[in-house]
Amino acid sequence: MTATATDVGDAIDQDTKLALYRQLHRLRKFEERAYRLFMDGLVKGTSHLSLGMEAIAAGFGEAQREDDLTYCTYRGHAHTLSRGVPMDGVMAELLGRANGVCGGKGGSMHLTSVEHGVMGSYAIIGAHLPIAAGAAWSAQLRGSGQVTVCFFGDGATNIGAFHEALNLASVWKLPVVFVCENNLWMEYTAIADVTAVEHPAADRAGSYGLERIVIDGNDPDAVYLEATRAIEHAREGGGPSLIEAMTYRHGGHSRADPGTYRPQEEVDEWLARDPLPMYRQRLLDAGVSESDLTAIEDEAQADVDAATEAAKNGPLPELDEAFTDVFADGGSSWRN
Amino acid sequence: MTATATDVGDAIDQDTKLALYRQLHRLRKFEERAYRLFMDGLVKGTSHLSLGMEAIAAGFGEAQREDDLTYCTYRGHAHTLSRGVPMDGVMAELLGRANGVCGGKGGSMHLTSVEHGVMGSYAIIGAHLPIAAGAAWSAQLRGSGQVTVCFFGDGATNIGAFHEALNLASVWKLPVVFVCENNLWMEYTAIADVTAVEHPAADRAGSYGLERIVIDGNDPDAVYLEATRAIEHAREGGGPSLIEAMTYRHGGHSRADPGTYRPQEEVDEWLARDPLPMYRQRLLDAGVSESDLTAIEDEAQADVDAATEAAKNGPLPELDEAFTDVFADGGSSWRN
Amino acid sequence: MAELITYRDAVARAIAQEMRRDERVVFLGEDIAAAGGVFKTTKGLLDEFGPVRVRDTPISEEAIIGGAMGAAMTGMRPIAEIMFSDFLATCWDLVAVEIAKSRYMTAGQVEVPLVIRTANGGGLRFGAQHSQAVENWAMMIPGLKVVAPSNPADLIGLFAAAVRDDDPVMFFEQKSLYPTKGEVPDGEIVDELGKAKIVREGDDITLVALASMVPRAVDAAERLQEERGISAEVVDLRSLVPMDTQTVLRSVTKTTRLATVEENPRLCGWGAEVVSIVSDEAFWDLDAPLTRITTPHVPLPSADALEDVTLPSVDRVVETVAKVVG
Amino acid sequence: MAELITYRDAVARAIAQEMRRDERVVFLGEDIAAAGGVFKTTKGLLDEFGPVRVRDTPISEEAIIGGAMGAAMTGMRPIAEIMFSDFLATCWDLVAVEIAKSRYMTAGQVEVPLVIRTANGGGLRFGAQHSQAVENWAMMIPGLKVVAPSNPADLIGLFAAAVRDDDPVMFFEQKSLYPTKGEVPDGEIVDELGKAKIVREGDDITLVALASMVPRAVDAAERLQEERGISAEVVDLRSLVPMDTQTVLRSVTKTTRLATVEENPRLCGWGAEVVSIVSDEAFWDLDAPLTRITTPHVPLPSADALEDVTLPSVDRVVETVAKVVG
Ligand SMILES: Cc1ncc(C[n+]2csc(CCOP(=O)(O)OP(=O)(O)O)c2C)c(N)n1
Ligand SMILES: Cc1ncc(C[n+]2csc(CCOP(=O)(O)OP(=O)(O)O)c2C)c(N)n1
Ligand SMILES: [Mg+2]
Ligand SMILES: [Mg+2]
Repeated sequence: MTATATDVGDAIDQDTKLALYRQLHRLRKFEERAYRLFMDGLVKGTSHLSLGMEAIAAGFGEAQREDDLTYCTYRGHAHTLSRGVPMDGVMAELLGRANGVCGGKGGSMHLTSVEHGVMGSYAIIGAHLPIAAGAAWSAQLRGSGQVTVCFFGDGATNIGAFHEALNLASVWKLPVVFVCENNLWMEYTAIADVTAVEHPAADRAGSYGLERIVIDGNDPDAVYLEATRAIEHAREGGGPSLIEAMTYRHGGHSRADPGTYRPQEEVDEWLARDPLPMYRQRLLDAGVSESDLTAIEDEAQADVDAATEAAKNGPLPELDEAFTDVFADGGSSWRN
Repeated sequence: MTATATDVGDAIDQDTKLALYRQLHRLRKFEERAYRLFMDGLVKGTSHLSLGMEAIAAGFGEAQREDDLTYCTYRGHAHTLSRGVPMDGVMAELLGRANGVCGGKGGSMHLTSVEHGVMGSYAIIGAHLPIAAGAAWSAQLRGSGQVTVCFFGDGATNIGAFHEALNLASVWKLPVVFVCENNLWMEYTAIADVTAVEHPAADRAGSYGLERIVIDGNDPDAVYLEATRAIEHAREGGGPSLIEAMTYRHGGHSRADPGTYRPQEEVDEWLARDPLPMYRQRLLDAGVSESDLTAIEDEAQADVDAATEAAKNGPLPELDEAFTDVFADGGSSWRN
Repeated sequence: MAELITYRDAVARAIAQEMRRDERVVFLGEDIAAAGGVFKTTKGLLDEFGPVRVRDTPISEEAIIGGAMGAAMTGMRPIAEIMFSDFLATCWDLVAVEIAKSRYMTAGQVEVPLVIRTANGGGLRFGAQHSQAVENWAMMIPGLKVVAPSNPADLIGLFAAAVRDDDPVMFFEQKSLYPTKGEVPDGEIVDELGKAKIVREGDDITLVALASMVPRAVDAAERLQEERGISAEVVDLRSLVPMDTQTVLRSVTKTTRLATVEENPRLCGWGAEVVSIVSDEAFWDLDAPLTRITTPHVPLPSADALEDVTLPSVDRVVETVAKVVG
Repeated sequence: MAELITYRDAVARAIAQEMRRDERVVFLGEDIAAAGGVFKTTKGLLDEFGPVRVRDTPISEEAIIGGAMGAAMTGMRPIAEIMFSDFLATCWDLVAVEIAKSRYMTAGQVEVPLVIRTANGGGLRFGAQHSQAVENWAMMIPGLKVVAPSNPADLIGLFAAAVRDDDPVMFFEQKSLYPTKGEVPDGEIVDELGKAKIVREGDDITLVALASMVPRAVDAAERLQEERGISAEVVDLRSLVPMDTQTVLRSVTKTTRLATVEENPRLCGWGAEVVSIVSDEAFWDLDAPLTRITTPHVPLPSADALEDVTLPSVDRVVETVAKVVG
């Protein structure tokens, strides 16, 4: 890890820290609710939660400029929300409602809000890395100063698209930050069992002429600082970074998976490193009052409750919507 | 480079050296003839020569056990011949004759002789790396002690399949030797212009927990010794190696390409390092007589001449052959 | 004796049957070993056959399929799982350009006896990237055999035939069928590729269906009989390559009408091929336009109500057939 | 004024026309810049537009197509070259599962206006991995438009339409056509996607063809007229998606017979779709079985004599049509 938590925390102002705290709780409570709604049968299909991994989304979300771009995976609720996409639209999308961000056509795995720079949640492992590189190339061509941040899991480091994207981004010096959320597991198989190196992303940075970076992905301050550095580096024309953020999912891979294939010791160790209580204590130590923190937590809960209501009361999509948006004319007609 | 030419040469006995010399000349003269036959319109379609790169095929061919397996690319004449596949069948295949190793259905890019362990020449960049890994897995499963050697170009190091194959081979400790023939150029673009590291294969070995190995691919002795080491390592259960052999093609990428996009200085430098005269001098210095070497050269030329005649006189394939070998029953019928 | 088992459990039983029989059969894929597969189709195999023959892989579809190919061409008989058939796109070169063509390019020197099994199709609200029915992708490629069973007994028998076949076989399990049950006889089951089954006899129209569309076609046929007095014959095609065109042609010659019921999206679906065969070879026997009932040419939506209007439903089959016959 | 130019030179002219018009058009691929393309189709573009807009890539098809997609969804209008259409298999996920589906999955938020151009088809003795005609692969995928011109003027006009289109367009250049010549008018040329052309009028049968099969169909039609007195109408389909089915249906209604002339291998070729449309919608107008003339369902051989018996030849079209009409 590049630095310890207390070192790095000092460089961050209080407002930012409170914003990080707010985000952690919004994400945590959203994911807890999403899980409940899945178990209740209101979220259909599948859903992949970031419970335990919120610090990465929070830290990057806070560091990104409003017009920066985000590419994430099927485990994308947190990354979508952290860019300021309204909770209502995200929750409604999970429930397949017309007021969802994708009108119910995307679902949990494909959250997108172009308006907020969330350019999509991709469900094929690794596919979005070259796409993110392309968005960064576009920013470079347009001189927009936008930086693209691309999130993916440890498992994605063994697929070909990872390799191709990293090389291209490096050779073309693209303004993109690749963030590997290493939660030690793919679906039900440990990344360590199928990977030739210990740090599946960082230990490969050298293959792309990049620096080896491993950070504590459960420390919101560490994430925020590294995110800020890498984004500025990219914005100033320094090219891509590859960051491996160590973290852990509290629950299973998806749906109702209890995640019991993982050793209890490992689970316990990581539960003890839950970013939320850890960060709460840090803020208390820094003199933030208990009641301020509680207010933030309550507000987050209230937002989630409201979003849940808005989603539950949202209209179902018109059935005709199934036949729209295939082509630019709005429809799906392939013939005259 | 791991060692200088004179160092390494001493460890090799005279018979092997003469065998290497013979192979160099067989390959050189075969490729020169193939070029002429292409220019004469007798080789149709395309052909990719190993002129200037013969030392790699020669060195590995000499080091492989008879039942070892070879996977190579569209630039595979040399690798096929160096496994002992009769020249007649290879030349006839280039000419699309029925007596070609693939009966004319494969052509220059798809030379195969399963009987000699040449498991195919693959024309999609990178595709054969995972296939070679699979063959090595099979040898491991069957306990056959066979080692698979897989040749590919510098350009192949930037495609996803390279990454996937190297990781899998390393994690499963497969008996496979990956050999990157770095001739500095892809088709008409320099590898240096599109790659994030200087040595596209070796500088990435660490990503797969492997040793960084760069050798002089124009030195038959250096190639032979490193091939022997890597093959033995694999045979003893030590897992894969990734070897980057520096070399250069004397001519263009394929067909009639004169290769004029390359700086003349670079071409001159590498022509001065042509393995054939260099190795001839080394053998003369070691006391081999001029007349022995000339006899070997003449024999190689005679073999090529004979193969050319056999190919030219070979029958054209029966037209019905176009409809055979799609399925195991020998035919192409997909219906009753 | 026979037993009622799920299509899901039939998968592990089929794999086990073949692994017991032949040492050369090995099985690789993502999360297939310790976890027993993400669809729980491969439970128990690691325990019975051990980690050498049942092996978890990295998320490297090209390495999985390339690895299977290399093993197949050197004496093994691998079974490779591609978790969702959508992911075939990430290793399509290996499937369509390497595996399918090697025998031909080498004039028969190279043999690639492997099975790629995969969870295919929609109905589970997984959205556009995890729901595609791509059996027509495989059918398009010369050199591949293509199988898609509709019930547990067929699954086991056709799987065994696929493993024993010396050609590469694409084996499509329809994921919405996993929980469905069917009777399965005791003991070894071995079926034959390239034999369609008439699963319901009828006189007025032939419905050709595959995998999950078979039960829907049968339900539709029942309703057509009851509600409209239309007698539909249902053919379960079972394998697209080789295709049992004789059974289809005989049936159409009898009924004089044809509709295909396809889960793949409209353009160049397998039904187009069936129609093109029938409209050429049974043309003079036909009494009605040839009709295709397909998923419309759209990517699949996630929301349940939307997904339900895309996949061919029993209602849609009934309505369409009624018009054709009517 | 008009000029006689090759199909090859039409490519660079088409790209240049669009790059001059719109700053957002950029071009990437392997060996396309300094080298002017391995088929010499892109000569001069680097000189005119510079290395920022015309860029050589590594051999990384997923990065090429993913990169183009990312650029397209953020304000650019990229043209990506895939050197041989066979290589589409190495990036098929990006093409079929990402690019094609993004607009739909995001309810129209994401737009992917790009063109993937590629050298398609056989005839050059390149063997099974460099000769495939894969236009049907693209046609199968909802969300893609699919274009394949048969002559230089169409190439330029359809390419311009493709670049200006807000949907992803797969643009298939038939590589055996590169040396062929055709008249091309001066000045800007912009055509329309989804319009077939009747390139030869006739009364007895409709031949629907595409790309390199168009000149063969026309030659066959001439010979049919001369040698057998059969009058064939030839429709150049030009784009598979959108498809101008009305032109096809009108023609078949007039001639009462149909044969497709396809370069793709038999199973699920685009002609199967055309046949399925005609056999449904023009059924009552038909006087003969619907026939497809395709490359048989085999990978392509390398040897010239063997390749020549696989691709549909003028002879084969003549013989087949004579039987259908006769
Ligand atoms: C190409 C591809 N292969 C397999 C899958 C199935 N799959 C979905 S998530 C997953 C595990 C991914 O693990 P990781 O990258 O570590 O991300 P995490 O889920 O842990 O966030 C797998 C194998 C897929 N979606 N795409
Ligand atoms: C996937 C794929 N992309 C592109 C090509 C076209 N192509 C054939 S050879 C070649 C250059 C390969 O360069 P390298 O790997 O260095 O091998 P060399 O030809 O120098 O031996 C390219 C781009 C291909 N065959 N396959
Ligand atoms: Mg993970
Ligand atoms: Mg090279």
